[in-house]
Amino acid sequence: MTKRSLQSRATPWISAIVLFLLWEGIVRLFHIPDYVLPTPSASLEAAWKFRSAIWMHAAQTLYTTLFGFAIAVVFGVFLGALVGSSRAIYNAANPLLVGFNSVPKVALVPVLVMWFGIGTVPAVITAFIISFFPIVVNVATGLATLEPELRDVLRSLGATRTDILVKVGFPRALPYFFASLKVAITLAFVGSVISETVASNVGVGYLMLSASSKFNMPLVFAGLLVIAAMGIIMYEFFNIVERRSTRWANRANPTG
Amino acid sequence: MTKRSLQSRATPWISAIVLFLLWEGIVRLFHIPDYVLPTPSASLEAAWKFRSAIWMHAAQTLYTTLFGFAIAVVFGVFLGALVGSSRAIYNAANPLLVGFNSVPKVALVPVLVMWFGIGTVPAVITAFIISFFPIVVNVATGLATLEPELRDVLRSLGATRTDILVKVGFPRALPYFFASLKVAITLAFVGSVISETVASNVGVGYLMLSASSKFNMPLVFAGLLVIAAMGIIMYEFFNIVERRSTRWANRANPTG
Amino acid sequence: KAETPVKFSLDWKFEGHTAPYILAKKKGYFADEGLDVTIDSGNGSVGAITRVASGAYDISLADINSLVEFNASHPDQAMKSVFMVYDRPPFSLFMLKKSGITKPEDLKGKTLGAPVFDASRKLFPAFAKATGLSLDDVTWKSMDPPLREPMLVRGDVDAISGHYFTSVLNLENQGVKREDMVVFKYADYGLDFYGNGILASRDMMENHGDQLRGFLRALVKGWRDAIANPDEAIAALKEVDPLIDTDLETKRLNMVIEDNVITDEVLAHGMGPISNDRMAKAIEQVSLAFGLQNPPEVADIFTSIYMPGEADRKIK
Amino acid sequence: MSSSFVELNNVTLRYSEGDDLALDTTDMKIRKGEFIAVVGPSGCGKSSLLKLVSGLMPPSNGTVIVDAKEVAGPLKIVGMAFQNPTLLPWRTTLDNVLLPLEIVKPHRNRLRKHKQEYIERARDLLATVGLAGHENKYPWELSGGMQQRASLCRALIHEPDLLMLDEPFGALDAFTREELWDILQNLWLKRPFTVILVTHDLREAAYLADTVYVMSKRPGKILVARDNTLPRPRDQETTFTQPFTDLVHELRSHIRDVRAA
Amino acid sequence: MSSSFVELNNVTLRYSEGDDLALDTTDMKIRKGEFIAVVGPSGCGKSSLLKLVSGLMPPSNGTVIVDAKEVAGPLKIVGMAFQNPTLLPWRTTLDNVLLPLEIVKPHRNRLRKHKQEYIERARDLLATVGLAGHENKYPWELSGGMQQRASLCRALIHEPDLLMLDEPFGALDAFTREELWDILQNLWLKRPFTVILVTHDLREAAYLADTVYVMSKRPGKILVARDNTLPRPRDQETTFTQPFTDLVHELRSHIRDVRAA
Ligand SMILES: Nc1ncnc2c1ncn2[C@@H]1O[C@H](COP(=O)(O)OP(=O)(O)OP(=O)(O)O)[C@@H](O)[C@H]1O
Ligand SMILES: Nc1ncnc2c1ncn2[C@@H]1O[C@H](COP(=O)(O)OP(=O)(O)OP(=O)(O)O)[C@@H](O)[C@H]1O
Ligand SMILES: [Mg+2]
Ligand SMILES: [Mg+2]
Repeated sequence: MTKRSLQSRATPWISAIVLFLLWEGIVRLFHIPDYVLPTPSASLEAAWKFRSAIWMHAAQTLYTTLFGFAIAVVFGVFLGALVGSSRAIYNAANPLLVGFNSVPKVALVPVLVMWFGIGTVPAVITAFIISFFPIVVNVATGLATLEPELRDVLRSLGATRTDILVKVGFPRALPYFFASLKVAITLAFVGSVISETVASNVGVGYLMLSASSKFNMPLVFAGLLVIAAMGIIMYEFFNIVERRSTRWANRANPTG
Repeated sequence: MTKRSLQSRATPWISAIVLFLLWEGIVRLFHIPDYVLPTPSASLEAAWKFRSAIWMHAAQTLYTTLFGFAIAVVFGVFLGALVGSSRAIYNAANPLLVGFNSVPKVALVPVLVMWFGIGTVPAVITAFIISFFPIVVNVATGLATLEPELRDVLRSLGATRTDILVKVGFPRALPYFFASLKVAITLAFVGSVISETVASNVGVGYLMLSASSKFNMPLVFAGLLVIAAMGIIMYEFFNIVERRSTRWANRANPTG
Repeated sequence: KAETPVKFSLDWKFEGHTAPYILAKKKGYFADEGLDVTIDSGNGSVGAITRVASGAYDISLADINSLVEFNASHPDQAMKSVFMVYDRPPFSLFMLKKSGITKPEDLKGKTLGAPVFDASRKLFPAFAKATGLSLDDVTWKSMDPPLREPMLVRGDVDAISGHYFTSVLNLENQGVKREDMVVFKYADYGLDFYGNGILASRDMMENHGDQLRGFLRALVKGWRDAIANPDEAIAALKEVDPLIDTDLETKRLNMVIEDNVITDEVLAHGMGPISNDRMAKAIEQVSLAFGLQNPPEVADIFTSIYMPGEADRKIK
Repeated sequence: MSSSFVELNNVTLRYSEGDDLALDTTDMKIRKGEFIAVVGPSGCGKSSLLKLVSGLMPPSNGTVIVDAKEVAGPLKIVGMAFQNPTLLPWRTTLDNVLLPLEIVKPHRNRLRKHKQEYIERARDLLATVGLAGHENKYPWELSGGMQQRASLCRALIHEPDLLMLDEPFGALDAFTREELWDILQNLWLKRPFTVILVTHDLREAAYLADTVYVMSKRPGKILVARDNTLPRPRDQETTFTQPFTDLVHELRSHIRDVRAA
Repeated sequence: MSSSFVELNNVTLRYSEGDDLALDTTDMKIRKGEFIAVVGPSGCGKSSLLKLVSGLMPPSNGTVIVDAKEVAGPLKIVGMAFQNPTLLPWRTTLDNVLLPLEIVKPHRNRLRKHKQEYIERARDLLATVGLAGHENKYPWELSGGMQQRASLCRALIHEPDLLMLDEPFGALDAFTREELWDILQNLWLKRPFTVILVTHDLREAAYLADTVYVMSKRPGKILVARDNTLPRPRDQETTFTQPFTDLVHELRSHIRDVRAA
């Protein structure tokens, strides 16, 4: 038990280290110049060198991302419930949603800047609008494919639509809700960082853009690594919540 | 029957028209200047005026997007199957995937351009790397939450892992696979367009960037509308395929 | 006394050439004029113009040639520049010596790289006309700004366009020595454009003229101090953006000062004003390059109403 | 008194256009507090009948009337044990049994305050069906018969006016089954609610029901409505009496005829 | 001959650490071609026993030997009808029945070429259990009993050497059930395979099995192994003979004792 959990805790680290070694090896072997692709060691060095600046920028990015993501979760669940519970809304809303989401959000950032100035607000909004769609889709799919047998259990009690949603719809869709959170949080990071590169004085996006205009590619990649790390931390958080709440769905997970 | 299907075919159009009217109304009411947010009518006018150029750019974007998307589907299903079928791989791969996907892909385009030159290849690759993750997540979740009762049906026949995957894993995960395709195709469009804005002489991304540098915001939004339209067309295509293949999962869909 | 809040958008990120504004703020020159100025980084001239046009910002730093284009496409919202910062524009083309290109005619049949929104690229038609090239003589490849210098060094393109103080430094960073570069500065080929200037929103001009004048006075003070002591300006910049490379940005600031800001004209009359004739000619060339149907008048583009007095414009 | 609690008038059911009928012109009248049983060959439409009465499905033709109102949607007075246990896999057995209390008034409003009391009630109910000690297990940790018993508890917990049981004892051994007959009978004797029981066990029908309906094979149709006047309470002894055996044999021969038809 | 086809030695099963035993020291020996039945109270571990023998779960202790090899994973010679029908909802009834042929050798290699022949076989099988005309329906368009019959067909189609049936007739009316007894018996008489049948119907056990095992209540343990030497083929008449009735009564009293214990 403890041995396995130790092992399972170690694997991501091991795979990360393997990846870094591979990356370092390839860059050195092919003499790839650092303005194309810096080595991870150079990137980590840059991260260390600029740690206090990175810390400040990362905190800002984390804050805007989580803010936007939180709105996305609330809105996504709400819209997903709406879309998933009625075919008419599904038909009306889905093409528009898909159309909207096919559009690169970076094109909308300047519009946001006109209204809100540069800084936190556009980043939060960008993180929100870029990340709510996967949640909508998975929640809607979860509700639309709810087994009629389970639905009937509640209907036979004269339950309202909301009851059905709360008591069987959401719990049933929970594994996929969490799946969509994993996608959504990564997109939220992308959104806030993109917005920061276009319109902000702070945040990892600004840091990366400013580093790249100063030829400091290792610092650019340090920024990428920091985002990746924050993404992973958020993911691990959801993972823990998920494991607690969807044990039933993984009841026969092969543990091999 | 026919009446309902007619109606359900009309709803997306109606909702699109309503949205356009709203948009037009708001822009006119608040006298929003066209360099902030052009009216849909101006955008459509621009689209018509530049239709031959748009046509050429759109064809390029569609081509790169679908190419990248196709790779993403194959790779995503494969990786999803791998990740979903073993906890060890799940633990090893997931944090890396999440980290990778938290990073704005636009930061990687320059690296791709260095290797592959300007044009189609980086756009295809960007479309691919931006869109495979939702597929991985949903396929993996679908496989990991497969009801053990269904799995046991196959196991009791001495089926191999592949058999189980093919005969119950995939069919069971199909609704969520399609859900992820909807997210993935929108991301693929985003990916190729972004890559085109960074380094390309063709494609809707290039068109939009060039239009925006000439203060021609209506043309920028015409580009956005074209992307949205292509996204919707692809979505409708998957929708048809999905309806044919997952009727069972929607067997009790409320048709109200 | 109560300070008037002013939102000021730069044309680009916090780099050496934006240090004077930061310095002015740090030294309290804006505050002395009763202004509480917020300085935000920008994303190119297009954004800097629309930010002010839409009222999101009160003042911005932007390329005056882009303003000509904006006014031509939005005559009802036309804006005016109130102060010229770069008396000599930084528009240039860059080649490597080993390419064998030594004069503009050698560009025939070559491939050039730059983003579509790059001012030097947009003005290339004027350069071509001035040097007897035809537009079909070259092929353009579009790419993000940071990509162009590496692409040039690797030989993916034969030449690139860009601001002098950006691309020269980028190329140096790529290991290209100054003597291995060939640079065509547009200004050396009879193209008497102006460069970046200060724009103000209509509201600012109509209702807060005094504050605008004060802003410009403070701005000149910032430049004056920066010219006198570039290191101090860069130090101020570093406080805002701790990530900057001090040596690099000092170099950049010095290049801007020498190349774009300090001209004989400016030394004589101070920073800010323009010559009507020169501007008229520039507008003509710009309109040609951009294919504008009805080129604006100088008075539509620039106004001197808010220009500080000559003594307040002296930079040395 | 002829005022009936549940009434089916000329009801037919077709699952989808072009399909055969699943249920053919069915008429039924069930008094308030009556205990009826429905028997018939597999696939004849018994489960469908329950879904019609509970309002889960609308009839294709005819009307279903419950408590003097035409049924237009799911009713609120029903307790239903489906043919499959259909327990919610993310809830423990106890929580599954508590589910109706979270939905049905007046319990849903009282649940918060009287939580402990309701939990006691659920535990007691689970104990009567032999599931004491399994309250905190998840449904998939229960055997088939245990799931079925939990599902029965879920149908009973909120003391519904109309109880529908679709083969509730099918997965149980004879002794457990007969114990549960008595438990059900006692509950019903204490507080007479209306029961519709679908079963394949003719002895079960004869033991529990006031009236036994025999349905024809697909498309289902009520062929016989047999009153059962055996005295209450019935017990082990009853099953050894001649009238009981006769009734079972009569039902048996009805079914044989039905199947042969 | 004492060479046994299925052998359980001292098998125990515990679902998870800290849980009670689900199955206690169980020993069994089943000859090749033997037809055995397992009866016992609900929740005693009958389904678990089947899962152990088929290799779906490993025992916590002891060994399971099938065909002279220790079982280490799912076997390839098994046909299994689970307690719940577990038909795949995305396949039609016919395709569900064809499933084993797509998996099990040698059929999986022959399926492509002889598709039509196999489909005929599946249709015939479905017709014998009374599902002719329902081949192209999806499982959720079938009634409970119909699903169970389809699941039985799925267990039989590939003619497995070891057939495991977990209450295969539980959701069927008495007559359909007895018809299926005869069908199963005939198949078995034609081509003797080994059968393990779990059932609650003692008459069913007595009618079909060579040996009837009676299990104790939880934790399950084999208490009695009763040989049944009634002559084959057995038919309706057999059920009226004294030895049959005696056997049923004997089993009944075993179970009563077990439950009382
Ligand atoms: N969802 C459905 N769609 C189409 N047909 C259905 C559906 N459900 C049931 N049927 C058909 O309706 C008929 C009656 O089904 P029902 O489930 O009511 O039978 P039943 O009497 O309960 O049978 P059993 O005793 O086997 O449970 C069957 O022939 C079945 O094929
Ligand atoms: N997945 C599981 N996890 C934990 N405990 C389980 C699991 N499956 C079954 N059990 C327990 O094991 C015991 C035996 O279950 P099993 O399903 O074998 O009983 P059974 O004899 O088939 O009963 P029934 O006749 O009711 O189907 C039960 O007490 C049950 O609670
Ligand atoms: Mg039924
Ligand atoms: Mg069982």
